[in-house]
Amino acid sequence: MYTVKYLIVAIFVALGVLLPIAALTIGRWLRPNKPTEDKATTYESGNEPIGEGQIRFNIRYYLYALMFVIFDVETVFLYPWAVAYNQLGLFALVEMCIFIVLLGVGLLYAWKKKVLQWTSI
Amino acid sequence: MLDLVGQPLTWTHTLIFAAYGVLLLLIILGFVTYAIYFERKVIGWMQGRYGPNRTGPFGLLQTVADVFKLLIKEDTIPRKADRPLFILAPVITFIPSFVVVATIPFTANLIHADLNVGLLYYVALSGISTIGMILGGWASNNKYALLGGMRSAAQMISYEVPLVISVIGVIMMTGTLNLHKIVEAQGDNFWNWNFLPQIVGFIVFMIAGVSELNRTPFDLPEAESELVAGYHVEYSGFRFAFFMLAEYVYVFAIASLTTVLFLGGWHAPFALLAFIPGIVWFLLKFSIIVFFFFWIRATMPRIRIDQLMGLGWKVLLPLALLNIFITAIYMGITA
Amino acid sequence: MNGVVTPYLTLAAILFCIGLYGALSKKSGVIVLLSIELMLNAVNLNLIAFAKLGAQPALTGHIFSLFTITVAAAEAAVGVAILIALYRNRGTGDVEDMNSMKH
Amino acid sequence: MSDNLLSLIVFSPLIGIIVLLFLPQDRKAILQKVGIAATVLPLLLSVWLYAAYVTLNTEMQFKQQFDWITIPLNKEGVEGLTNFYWTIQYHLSVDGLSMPLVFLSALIFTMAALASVYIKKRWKAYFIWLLLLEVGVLGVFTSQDLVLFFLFFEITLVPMFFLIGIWGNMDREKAANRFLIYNGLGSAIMLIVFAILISTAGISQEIADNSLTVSYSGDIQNITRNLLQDSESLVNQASGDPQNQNPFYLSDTMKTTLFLLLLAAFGIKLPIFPFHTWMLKVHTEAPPSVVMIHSGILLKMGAYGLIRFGVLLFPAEAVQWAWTLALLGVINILYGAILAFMQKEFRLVLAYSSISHMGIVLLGLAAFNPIGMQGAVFQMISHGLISALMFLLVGSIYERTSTTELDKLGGLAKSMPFLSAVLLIGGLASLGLPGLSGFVSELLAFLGLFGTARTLAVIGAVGIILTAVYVLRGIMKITYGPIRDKHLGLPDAKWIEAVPMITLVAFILLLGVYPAVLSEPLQQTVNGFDRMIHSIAGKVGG
Amino acid sequence: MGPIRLHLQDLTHLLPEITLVVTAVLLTVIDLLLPKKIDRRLIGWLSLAGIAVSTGFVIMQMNPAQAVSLLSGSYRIDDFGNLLKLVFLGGTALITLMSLGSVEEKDIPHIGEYYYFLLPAVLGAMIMASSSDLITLFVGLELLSITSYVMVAMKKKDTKSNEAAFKYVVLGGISSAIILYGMSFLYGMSGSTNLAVIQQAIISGYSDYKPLLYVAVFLLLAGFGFKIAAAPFHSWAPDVYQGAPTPITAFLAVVSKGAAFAILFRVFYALFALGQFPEDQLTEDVFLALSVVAAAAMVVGNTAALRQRNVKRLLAYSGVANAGYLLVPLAVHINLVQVDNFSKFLFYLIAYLLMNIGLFAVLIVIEKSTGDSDLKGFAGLYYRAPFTAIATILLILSLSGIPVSAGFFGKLYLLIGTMQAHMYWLGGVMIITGVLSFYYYFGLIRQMFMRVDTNDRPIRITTPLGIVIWFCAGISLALGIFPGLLLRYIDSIFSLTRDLLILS
Repeated sequence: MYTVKYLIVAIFVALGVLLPIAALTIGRWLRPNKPTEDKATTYESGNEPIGEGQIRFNIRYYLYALMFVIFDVETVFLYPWAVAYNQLGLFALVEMCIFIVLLGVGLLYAWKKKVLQWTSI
Repeated sequence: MLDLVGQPLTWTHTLIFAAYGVLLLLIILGFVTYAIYFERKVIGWMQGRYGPNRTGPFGLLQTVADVFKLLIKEDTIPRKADRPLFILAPVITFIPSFVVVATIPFTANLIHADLNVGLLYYVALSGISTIGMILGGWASNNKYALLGGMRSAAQMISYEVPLVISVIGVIMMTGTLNLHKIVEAQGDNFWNWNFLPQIVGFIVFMIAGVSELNRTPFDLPEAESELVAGYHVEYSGFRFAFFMLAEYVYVFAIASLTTVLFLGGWHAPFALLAFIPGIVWFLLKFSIIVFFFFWIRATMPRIRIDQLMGLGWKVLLPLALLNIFITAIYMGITA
Repeated sequence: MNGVVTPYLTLAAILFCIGLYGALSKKSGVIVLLSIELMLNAVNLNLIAFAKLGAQPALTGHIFSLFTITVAAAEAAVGVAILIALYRNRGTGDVEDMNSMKH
Repeated sequence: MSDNLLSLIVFSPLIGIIVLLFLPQDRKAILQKVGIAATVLPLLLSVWLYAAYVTLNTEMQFKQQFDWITIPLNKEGVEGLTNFYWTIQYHLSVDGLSMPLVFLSALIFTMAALASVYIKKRWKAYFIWLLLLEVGVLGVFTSQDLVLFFLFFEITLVPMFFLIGIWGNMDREKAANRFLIYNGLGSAIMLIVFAILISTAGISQEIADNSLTVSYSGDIQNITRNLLQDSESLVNQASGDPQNQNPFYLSDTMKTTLFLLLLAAFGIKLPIFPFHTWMLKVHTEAPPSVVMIHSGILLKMGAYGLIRFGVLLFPAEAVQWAWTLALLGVINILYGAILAFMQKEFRLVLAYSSISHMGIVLLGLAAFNPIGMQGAVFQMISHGLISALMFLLVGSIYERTSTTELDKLGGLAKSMPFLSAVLLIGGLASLGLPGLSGFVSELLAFLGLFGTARTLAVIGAVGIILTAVYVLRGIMKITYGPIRDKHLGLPDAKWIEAVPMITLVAFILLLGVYPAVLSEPLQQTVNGFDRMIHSIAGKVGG
Repeated sequence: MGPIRLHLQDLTHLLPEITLVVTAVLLTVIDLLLPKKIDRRLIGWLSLAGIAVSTGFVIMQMNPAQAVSLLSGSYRIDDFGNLLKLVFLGGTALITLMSLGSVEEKDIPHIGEYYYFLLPAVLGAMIMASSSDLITLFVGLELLSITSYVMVAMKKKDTKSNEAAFKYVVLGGISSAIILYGMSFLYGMSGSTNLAVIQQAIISGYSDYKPLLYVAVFLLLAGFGFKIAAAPFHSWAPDVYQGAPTPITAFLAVVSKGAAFAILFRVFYALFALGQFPEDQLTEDVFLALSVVAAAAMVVGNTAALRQRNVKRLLAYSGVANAGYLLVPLAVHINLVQVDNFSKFLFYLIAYLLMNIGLFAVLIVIEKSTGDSDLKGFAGLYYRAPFTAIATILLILSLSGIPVSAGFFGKLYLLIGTMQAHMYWLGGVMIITGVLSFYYYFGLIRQMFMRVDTNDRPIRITTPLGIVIWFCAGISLALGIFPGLLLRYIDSIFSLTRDLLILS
C-alpha cells in the first residue's frame, strides 16, 4: 500500500530527472557550439563587467529568511493540530489560540521593529 | 483505475504507473506549450492586439516553433560561472514542479499517489524549486542574476508562509491532509465547496499562489525592465527553457491544487449535473483559474518590491492567521 | 535491540560525528551553524528510527523530533542573527577572527 | 554571671568595635583611647576568670553550652529513626590549659593596642580589625566544639590579612597573601579532619521510648567519649561483613592519618620546620603591634590545637609518633637557632628564634609526661610574653632609627638607656636565664624529655646554648659599640611605650620567680591529660 | 495512553508559569506600542512585578500533599521544583533590580526587550525544574538557552558581546545536540520519554542495554557539563561571561547554571539513584563520573582563575569551580546515613546565588566608573565607596568560604556529606582547592583596601544596585549565622521519595 503510493512518486521523480537529461542531450546533438571569448563573458547591460559577480547582497534577505524559518516551522505544529482538530476538543482549541496569539505577537514585533519594511535597512 | 494503487505491487502495475507518468508528462508539456500560446492570445485580445497568428493556423504552432528555436540555440555558459551548479540549477527547479503533480487527484479514480500527507507533500516539494533559483542566480556569477535570485527567494519564502497557513482552514474542516479525501469531503453542490466558508483562506491562497508563481503583478524576480531578466539572465537555450517550463508547470499545479482544495475538484456545481464526468468539471474549474491568472497579468501593473513584501507579511499573513480563528469559530457554530 | 535499527543508528552516529567535527573545526560561522544542524538531524534520525523500529515502537519519537526541528530552527535563527550582528560590526563571519577576548 | 563569663570575654571587644564605628575616622587621639580601652575590658574580665578559676578541678569550667545551629538531616534512609540531626554547639569552657592562654591573649592585646602608637594611618579600621582579631583568638582558646573552634580559627585569618596587608612594610601584600594561603591551607586540612571526626565519632544516639534520636555534633567531649572512653561506641566497631560496612567506623590507619593531618595542619601554624617560610615574611613585614600578637598568641594557637586535638583525641597515635614529634622539635630548635645566628636583620633573628622556641614546645609535648607537658605550656606562655616584648622593642627601635639591620645599629644604650635595658632583660629571658620565665619553661620541657628520650634532649639542649649566642650577639650589636651620629639625639621610650614594656617584663619576672601562678591551675589539668593518655596508650600498646 | 486533557484545576497548578508567559507577552506588546520617549525602566518594573506575582503563586502551592502530575506525567509540581523555582525567581528578581539600577540605553539599544527577555528565560528554568519528561525538559532547556543567547548579544554594537553570543550559540548548540543524542538513546531503550517509564525500562532491560546505557549517560553528562560549565566542558564560560552585559552574566552564572543542575539532579537521581540494577557497577560508575567531573571543575576553575586580570573572567572560572562544588551533593551518592543531598545542594545554590549576584552588582558599580571590568578597577574602592567595599568583603568571604557566611556553611555542609559517604578524596579536593581560591578572591580585597586608585573620585551607587548588594551581603551573613532556619524549612517540606524521585 505504502510502497505503491511512493512508487508513483518515485516514477515521477525519475521522469522529472529523465526529461532534462533527454532534452539537454538531444539539444547537444542539435545545437551548434562555437564558443568564443566574448560569448563567455558575464552579461552586464552591455558594459564590461565591473568587479566580482558574487557581490554582497543586502542583509535584509537574511532577515526574511529568519522570519520564514520561524513561521514555517511553526506551521509544523499547526498542521497536525488542524488535522486532528475535530477530535481534540476545547483544550486543543485554547492551546492553539495561545499558540497563534504568540505567533501574532511575534509578527507584531517584527512589524514594529521594521523588519517587514523593505526599505528600512 | 485507482484500485490499482490498493493492490500488491507487481511488474505489470509498475509499468502501468510508468506509462501513466509518461502520459501525464506529455500532457503537461502540451499544456505548457499551449498555455503560453493561450496566454499571449488572451493578453493580446484584452489589450486589443492579435497575439501570435503567423506560424500555423491562428499561430497555433508559434510556441512549438519557440521550443525548437530554444532547442537548437547555442548554449553558452559564462566563463566565471560555477559550472556544475549552473548546469544543475534549472534541473533542480524543474523536477519538483513535476513531481508535485503526482499527488493531485484529477477525478475520483484517476490514478495518482494517494498520499495521506498529500498537501504537506506538495508544500514541501514546491519549496525546493526556490533553491534552484537561488543556485541559478548565484552560479551565474552575475550581479543581476544574483539579485534576481535573492529577490525571487525572498518573495517565494515570504508568500510561502501565508500560502501554507491559509490552507489550515481547509485542513481543519476536512480533518485530513489527503487531497483525495479533501475533495471527497466537499459535496456535489457548489455551496458545499470550501471556497465559501473559507473565503478568506481562498483569497489569501489565490494571491499568495500568484506570487509563488512569480507572475504579474508579482513578477519582480524576472522584472525585465529592472533586473534585465532576473536569475536566468545568463541562461540560454534549453536550460532557460527549463526555468520557463518549471514556471508553467507550477501554473498547472497551483491551478489544480486550487481546484482540489477550494473548488470541489471533480464535483459538479449542482448535484443534478453530476452525470457529467468529473474530469470535465475539473478541467473547467482548472481552466477558469488559469484564465484568471492570465487575466490579472493583462490588467495589473507590477507592484514595487516593498509593497510586495508588505502585502505578504502585513496583510496576507495576519489574514491567514485570522482565518484559523474564523474557521474555528465557524466550526464551533456549525457543529 | 534488533538488527534492523542498527544501520540507522550507525548512519546517525556518522552524521553526528561529522557535525561535531564540522562545528568544532570549520572556519566560517555559517558552516559551523550548519554543522550543528547536522548534529540535530542525526538525533532526529535516531529518534525516528527508534520510533519505528525500536524496542518499544511509539509515536513519541516523531513528536520529539518535531520539537527538535522547531528548536533547531529557532536556534539557527538566533545564531544567524548574531552572526549578522557580528558581521556588521567586524566585517567578517569567520570563527578564527573571534579572539577579541583574552584575559 | 560566671555562667556566661566566657562569652562576655570573647565578645567584649565587639563593644569597642561598635563604639569605633560611630567615631569619625580622622580623630587619632580619640580612636586610640577607645581602642585601648576596648582591649582593657576583656583583660579585666580575664583577670576575674583567673581569680574565679578553681585550680584543683580537672573538669572544664565556666561551661556555657547550647545548640547553636540544628540542622535536620533527611531520615528517609533509615527505618525507625525519629530524629536525625546535625548540631553545631555553642560551647565555651576552659580548663587549666586554655585559661592561661585566654589571659595571655587578653594581656597581649592590650599591650599591642598600646603599641599602636606606631600606626600611622587609618586608625579606625586598624582598631576594628584588631578587636575582631581578639574575638577570634579568645574564641579559639575557649570553644569546645570542633566547628566553633574552626570558625574562630578562620575568623582570625581575615583581620590578620588586613592588618598585615594595610599597615605593614613595603612588601606587605605579599606577606599578607603568604600568611593567608599557608594558614588557609592549614585550616583546610584541619577542616577535613574535623569533618571526618564529626561524621564518625561525632555521632550520638538517644533511645527514648519509641523514639530513636541520632545526631552528629562536633562537641569535643562527645567525640572524646566516643573515640576513647566508650569501647562499645560505633566508632570502634569494625563490622566484619564487607557488604554492610559500619559507616561510623574509624580504623587504626584512619586514626593515624587523622593524627598526622592534624600535625600538619597545626604544624603550619606553629610553625614546624618545613612549613615555616610564611612566618618569616609576616614577622618582617607586619607592623610591630601585629607581630606582637602574631608571635605572642597566634603561634600558640597552633600549639594549643596540637595538644587539644592532636594529642588529646588521638593519644595512642601521638605516643606512637612521640619520637617523631621530638625529632621535629629538635630540628626546629637547631634549625631556628643556627639560622637566627646567621641573620643580619634583628627581626629575622627574632623570627628564627621563635621557630627555635616553638621547637621546645614540641619537645615538651613529645615527652608525654606531666613535667614535659607543663614545660610545653609554660613555654607557650613565656614565649608569648617574651616575643611580644621583643617585637615591641624592635618596633620602638625601628620607629626611631628606621632600620633593624644589625650592622646599621650600635651603641643605642647611650641614647636610649631604658629601651636598651629592657631589650637586655628580654634577651636574657629568651635565652633562659634563671629567674626569668624562659628558664622555667625550658627547664621543665627538657626535664620531661630527659625522662623519655635522653639523646634528643641532649641534642636539643645544644640549641639552648646557641640561643644564648645569637641573642646576646644581637643585643650587643644594638646596644653596645660605637653609636652612629644620626642615632645620638634619639629620644628614649615615651610612657605609652614604657607601660607595655614594664608590664610585660613584670609578668616575665613573675613567672620566673613565682611559677606557681601558672603551674597551679595547669598542674591538675595536665595530670588529668597524662593519666588519660597513658591509660589509652597503655591499652593500645599493651 | 488516552488523549491529553488539561482541566481548569490543573491550570491553577501552572499559574506561576502562565503568569510569566502572560507578563512577557503583555510587556512585548506594551514595549512595542509605547511611544519612544517613555522611560523603558517601566518595563523593568513591570517585569519585576510579574516575577513577584509568579513567586506568590509558587509559594501558594508549596508543599503539596502529593506531587501533582500534569499532562500525562510530563510535568510535576513537587517541592523539588517549587524550591528551585523560588530560587530562580528570586535570582531573576535580583538581576532585574540590578539591571534597573545600571543598564543604560547607550549600551543596550533595545532596552525594553532586555527586561522582558528575562521572563521567558526564567520560565525555561522553571520548566526544567518541574518536568519529568524528556521532551518538556528539552523544551525548557532550549527556551532558557535561546533566550540566553539573545540576551548575551544584547549589546548589539559591541563586538565582544556579539562574539560572546556567537560562541555561546555554537557551544550551547553543540551541547544541546549532545544532550539530545543521549536522550534519543534513552528513548530508544524505553520507547517513552517519561522518566519513570525509562527508569523501569532500563532496569528491566539492563542486561541488553548496558552499552547503550553507558553511551546515553555519558552523552548526557557531557551535555549537561557544558550547560553547568563544569570542567572539562567549561571553555565557553570565560568568553561568554566577559562579553555579555554584566547582569546577564550574573543570570548565566546563577539561574542558567542552577537550572541545568536541576535537570541533572532530576535525571540522574530519577534514573540511577535507587540503583535497582542487577549489578551495582553502573550506579557506581555514574556517580564516580559525576565526582570526577566535580573534582576536575574545582581544580581547573580555581587554578585558571589565579591568572585572570579581568574580573568577569575571574568570576567565570570561579563559577566553574563552584559548579564543581555544586556537583558534590549530586556525586555523593545517597547511602544509609546521607540522604539529604538535595538540602545540601539547595543551600549551596542559594549561597552561591547570593554571593555571585552581589559580586556582579559590585562589578557593575566598578564598570560604570571605569568602563571595563579589569581587576584594577577595584583599586581603592574602600575610599571611594566604603559601604559597598564592606559589603563586598562579606560577599567575598562567602565566596571563599570563610566563616561566618553562607558560603562557609554551605561548603562545610557539603564536606560533611562527602565524609559521611566516605568520599574523602572529593572532600579533600574541594577544601584544598578552596584554599587556592583565597588567592584570587583576596586579590579583589587587596585591590579595594590596599591599593589606591589614581583618580580618586567617589562612586555614585544607584539605589537598586545598593539594595541588591546589601541584600545579598546581608542574607549571606544571616545564612552563615542561622543556616538552620532555611535547612529546617527545606527538611520540613522536602521528601526524597515524594519530591525528587519519580516513582510511578
